[in-house]
Amino acid sequence: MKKLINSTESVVEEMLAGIEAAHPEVRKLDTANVLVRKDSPVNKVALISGGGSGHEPAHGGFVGKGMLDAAVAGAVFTSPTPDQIYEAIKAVATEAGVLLVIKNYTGDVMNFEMAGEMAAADGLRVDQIIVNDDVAVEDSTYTTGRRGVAGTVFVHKIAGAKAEERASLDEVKAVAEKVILNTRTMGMALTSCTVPAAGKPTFTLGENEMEIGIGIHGEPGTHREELKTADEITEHLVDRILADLPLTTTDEVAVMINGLGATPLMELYIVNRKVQEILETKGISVYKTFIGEYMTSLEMAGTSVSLLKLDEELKVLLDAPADTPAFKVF
Amino acid sequence: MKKLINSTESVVEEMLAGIEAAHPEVRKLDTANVLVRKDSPVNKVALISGGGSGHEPAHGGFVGKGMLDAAVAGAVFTSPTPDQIYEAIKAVATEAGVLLVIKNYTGDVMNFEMAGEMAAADGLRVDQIIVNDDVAVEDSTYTTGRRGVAGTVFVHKIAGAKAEERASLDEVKAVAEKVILNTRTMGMALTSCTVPAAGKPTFTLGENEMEIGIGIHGEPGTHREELKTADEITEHLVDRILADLPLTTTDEVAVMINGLGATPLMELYIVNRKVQEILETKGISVYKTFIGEYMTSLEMAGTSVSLLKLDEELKVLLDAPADTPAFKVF
Amino acid sequence: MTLLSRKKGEHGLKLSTSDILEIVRDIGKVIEDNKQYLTELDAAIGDADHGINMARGFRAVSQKLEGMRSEDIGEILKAVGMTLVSNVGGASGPLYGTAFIRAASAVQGKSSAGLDDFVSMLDAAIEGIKSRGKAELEDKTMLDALIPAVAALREAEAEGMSLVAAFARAKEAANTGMLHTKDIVARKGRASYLGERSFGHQDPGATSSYLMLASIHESLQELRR
Amino acid sequence: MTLLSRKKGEHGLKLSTSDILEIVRDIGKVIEDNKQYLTELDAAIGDADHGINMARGFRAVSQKLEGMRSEDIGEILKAVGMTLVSNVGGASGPLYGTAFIRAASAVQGKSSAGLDDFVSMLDAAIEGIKSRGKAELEDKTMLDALIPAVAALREAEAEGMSLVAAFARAKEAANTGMLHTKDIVARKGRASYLGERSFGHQDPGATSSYLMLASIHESLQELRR
Ligand SMILES: Nc1ncnc2c1ncn2[C@@H]1O[C@H](COP(=O)(O)OP(=O)(O)O)[C@@H](O)[C@H]1O
Ligand SMILES: Nc1ncnc2c1ncn2[C@@H]1O[C@H](COP(=O)(O)OP(=O)(O)O)[C@@H](O)[C@H]1O
Ligand SMILES: [Mg+2]
Ligand SMILES: [Mg+2]
Ligand SMILES: [Mg+2]
Ligand SMILES: [Mg+2]
Repeated sequence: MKKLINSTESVVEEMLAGIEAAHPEVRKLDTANVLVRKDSPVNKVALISGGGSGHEPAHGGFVGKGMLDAAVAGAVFTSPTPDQIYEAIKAVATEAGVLLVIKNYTGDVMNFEMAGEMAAADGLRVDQIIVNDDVAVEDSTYTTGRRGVAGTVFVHKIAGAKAEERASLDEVKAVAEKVILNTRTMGMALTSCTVPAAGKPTFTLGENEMEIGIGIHGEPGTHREELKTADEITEHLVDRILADLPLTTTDEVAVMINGLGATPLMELYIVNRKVQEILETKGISVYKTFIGEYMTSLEMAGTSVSLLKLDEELKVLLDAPADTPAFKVF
Repeated sequence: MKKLINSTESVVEEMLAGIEAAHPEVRKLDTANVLVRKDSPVNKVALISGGGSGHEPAHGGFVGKGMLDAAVAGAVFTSPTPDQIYEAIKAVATEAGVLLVIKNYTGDVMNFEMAGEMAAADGLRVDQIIVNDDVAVEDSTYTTGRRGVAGTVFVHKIAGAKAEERASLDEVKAVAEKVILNTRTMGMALTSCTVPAAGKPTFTLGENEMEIGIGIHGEPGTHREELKTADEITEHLVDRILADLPLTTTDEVAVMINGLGATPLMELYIVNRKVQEILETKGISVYKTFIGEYMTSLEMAGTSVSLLKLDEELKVLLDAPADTPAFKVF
Repeated sequence: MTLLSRKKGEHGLKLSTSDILEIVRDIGKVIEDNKQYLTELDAAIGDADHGINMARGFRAVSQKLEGMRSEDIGEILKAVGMTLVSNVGGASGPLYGTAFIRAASAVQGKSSAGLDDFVSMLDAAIEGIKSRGKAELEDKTMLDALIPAVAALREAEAEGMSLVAAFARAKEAANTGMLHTKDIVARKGRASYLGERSFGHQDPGATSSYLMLASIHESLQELRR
Repeated sequence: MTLLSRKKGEHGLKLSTSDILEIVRDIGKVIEDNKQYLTELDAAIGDADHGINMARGFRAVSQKLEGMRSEDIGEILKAVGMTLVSNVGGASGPLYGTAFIRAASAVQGKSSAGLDDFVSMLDAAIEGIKSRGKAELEDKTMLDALIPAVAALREAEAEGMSLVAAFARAKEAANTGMLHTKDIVARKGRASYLGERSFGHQDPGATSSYLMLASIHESLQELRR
């Protein structure tokens, strides 16, 4: 394992210290591994997200004007504990209420729910939504359903803009749900990640293999296959998305090409070229494209493609100003 | 070699197509591998940079308001040819003149100079500056001198802001030179990069080795040594910088922690934590910190630390608005 | 090893609070020893952190217990549960945390515990896990080790077996249940994202549950000596 | 193989434009065959692209030459140089490009070239490289192969040797110069960033220069047949 770290135990705390030092607009709570927005308005719905660490810039990088009010950082790939989330809620809760944006993992859901219950017991108004954009996983009520992955960032952006407009908790939740309903993501990996405390790669792929349908924790995807060209891979990813989110020629989408950690931007742009070509061929308009690292999986090489089907409301909110360390619109 | 590409020959062209499709604010010239700013003002000094590809987001990601007017993309790690640079100059040249921002590599210097001569022969006003911020290399007039690395982005930002103020070519050049005089960078790598057409890693490091003083092309650095902790490595990088750019307690700096391609943001923040601690101990104030991938070396794991000593003029220009795909200030 | 309280003879054996403390500490050691193993099982069908999470949790538990002076087993177990909830994270944190907290309520105020108490504690723990995690038997989770174990314990109790002997059976049942997780497909937790690909792999949570029961059995044997 | 023009007998042998075209095409093949080798040399002390750059350049050259109908060797060499300048990039592009362009001026308007012309061409090429790249002998660059080679060529000319024999000498001298680059530290180009660490490695540009001279020698032997 080759990492720029001091000890496997201290990675999260030291990272948070580094984030706080770099970005004057965020502050770390003394009491918890939580980054909060310094100038959160007191009369707006507070947005909180979080999850295991190792997905940077998610979620701390999205704390700031127009997006999140707080981000809770768990251990690497491990949902934060209820008390940490509870501290976040207490730190940013307003009269307007709190919305918890939870990625759909058993651990995240349980820990956030427990924290929500604790806060509700204090008389705070807390609601939650669960993001499940990953089409690699079959959606079923008998199982845990789909994972929440890079599409979560669209939820942060759009629900964040809605909250910034001083919309009510119900309105913010409603638009977040609309985003979730219209977002799909599909990913793939060329290499594994290494959880620092585990000390070795979570899996190994042959020199000529790739993992399709990968999530963001090094968990296996849908299957392994021989490495293909960027165009073939992209086609597969987009096909999987469109099979689940049928789009017609009148539709407009936002595209996110997300790097999983070690993928050069060059390759993400090559993937984007093909995504745009496919969408153009199908007559689907691209309203806006986001390329870079938004929701990573430590040093995994690979990418995910997300599509968000837009309507007028979502377009306006997507374009609204945001000023966070990792996402700026103006 | 595991890469998301279609063919080793097409990477640059396909990447540029992907960039153009993603960022409506930039346009690719039909005649050359050049990205230009769409709305370049006609009455300001035009800033042009470029170099080999494989350093993304450099330089195309810095084309836009407040930074570059054009970026020329050579083959991977290969300076672009004079005719490509000449096309860039012709596309964005104004009455106010053109400033070429060249990283100090024999190839870049020769190709840009030849292009400058071609443009001058057309009667265009072209000047150039050479960035050489890498303290890993000994500065000597008998050799090629120092390499230009991540600190180049500070030149783009500050000279770009100066040009945006409608300063004259001489003024823009003067402030660019001031930035160069006050910028130092030192880097290290945990793993090699792989030039697509070469098909295999440029070098190999043992599981417990790192390369100190690495550049941004997989060229060997100053030496190899046993992997150390992030804090020890950071201390060495900062020491090397401060040995060359003596700073006192009244000084203010901008910090850039640049990821070389495959380094998780988590690790860059851990490095930042130590950088800030060292500077604080020495009483040096940090005015602003930039963390992320600015000047990469394909999929190399590693980082570089840059310090820019600021004065009042540089602070104002650093804070001036910039709206480019990879660098936004507002 | 602490003293063993023999209130009703070998088969009606009761454990004191200090025995319980010993048992929990022993669990912590077993988890620490199996940290790598549990993490590797989780790497195959999850995210390679189960051992790390559990070890972090039980390290916090043993710190917590060091400072605790209580004769109430319920209070001790509740402290264990709360410590797990606030230190483990992930799926296993709330689940094991809730399990211990619920088990605590089954022995609230008691300063000794016999086999009947263990049956109630485990029953309560399982109910807690089910209500938190919405999983059932055969979903390929910790429940696949725990549910057969408490069934064996109850059977042993009906047969009038000793606590140690009963836990020998519970351990066996947990082992069988744990191994059985290889033959089923996950429907809950992170492994469920794999669908059919989870088949053939042993569930890390079922394994940590088995290890805890095996550790309790081992501690009981030690205590009997 | 094209016809060999024997204007002044074996030792005053003159090459026609089509011979020159053949020679350039042969260089392109040699560069292509050694693409990997040159790139590996560059990986050790540079950025692993020299072979790739040169091969891209000479592929463009051979495309360019296909469409060319000229009896002027100067014009041909100038086209080669311009094509290299606008297709190679890096350090070697402007340097080799300038070299060919300068060599071209030495034979401007000529439709045949003898040993004396080759001496002038190489002299001009070296001057061009020096003025572009500011390097000298012993800086560990292509010049360390080229300068000894032209010296050998001039000597051979003074001794009245044939073109083939002269190039056999030039090739030998280039080879010695190329190998000598292992024993010196780079002061110019990318390898100079390495300082002492460049010692022991053979310079890729000196190697491509040697390969070109060796290729010319080989072509001349073919042409003589
Ligand atoms: N809904 C659930 N009910 C019961 N146990 C579960 C449930 N979800 C997950 N588990 C258990 O948790 C274990 C994984 O724990 P851990 O790796 O620590 O958390 P995470 O899955 O969040 O990384 C699984 O092996 C499984 O036994
Ligand atoms: N200033 C110079 N003068 C002469 N030759 C040089 C000079 N700088 C570099 N070279 C030659 O160029 C070669 C490298 O070419 P290449 O790898 O194609 O370009 P780059 O160094 O830009 O990647 C070196 O091996 C050396 O022989
Ligand atoms: Mg986890
Ligand atoms: Mg190069
Ligand atoms: Mg896990
Ligand atoms: Mg090179």
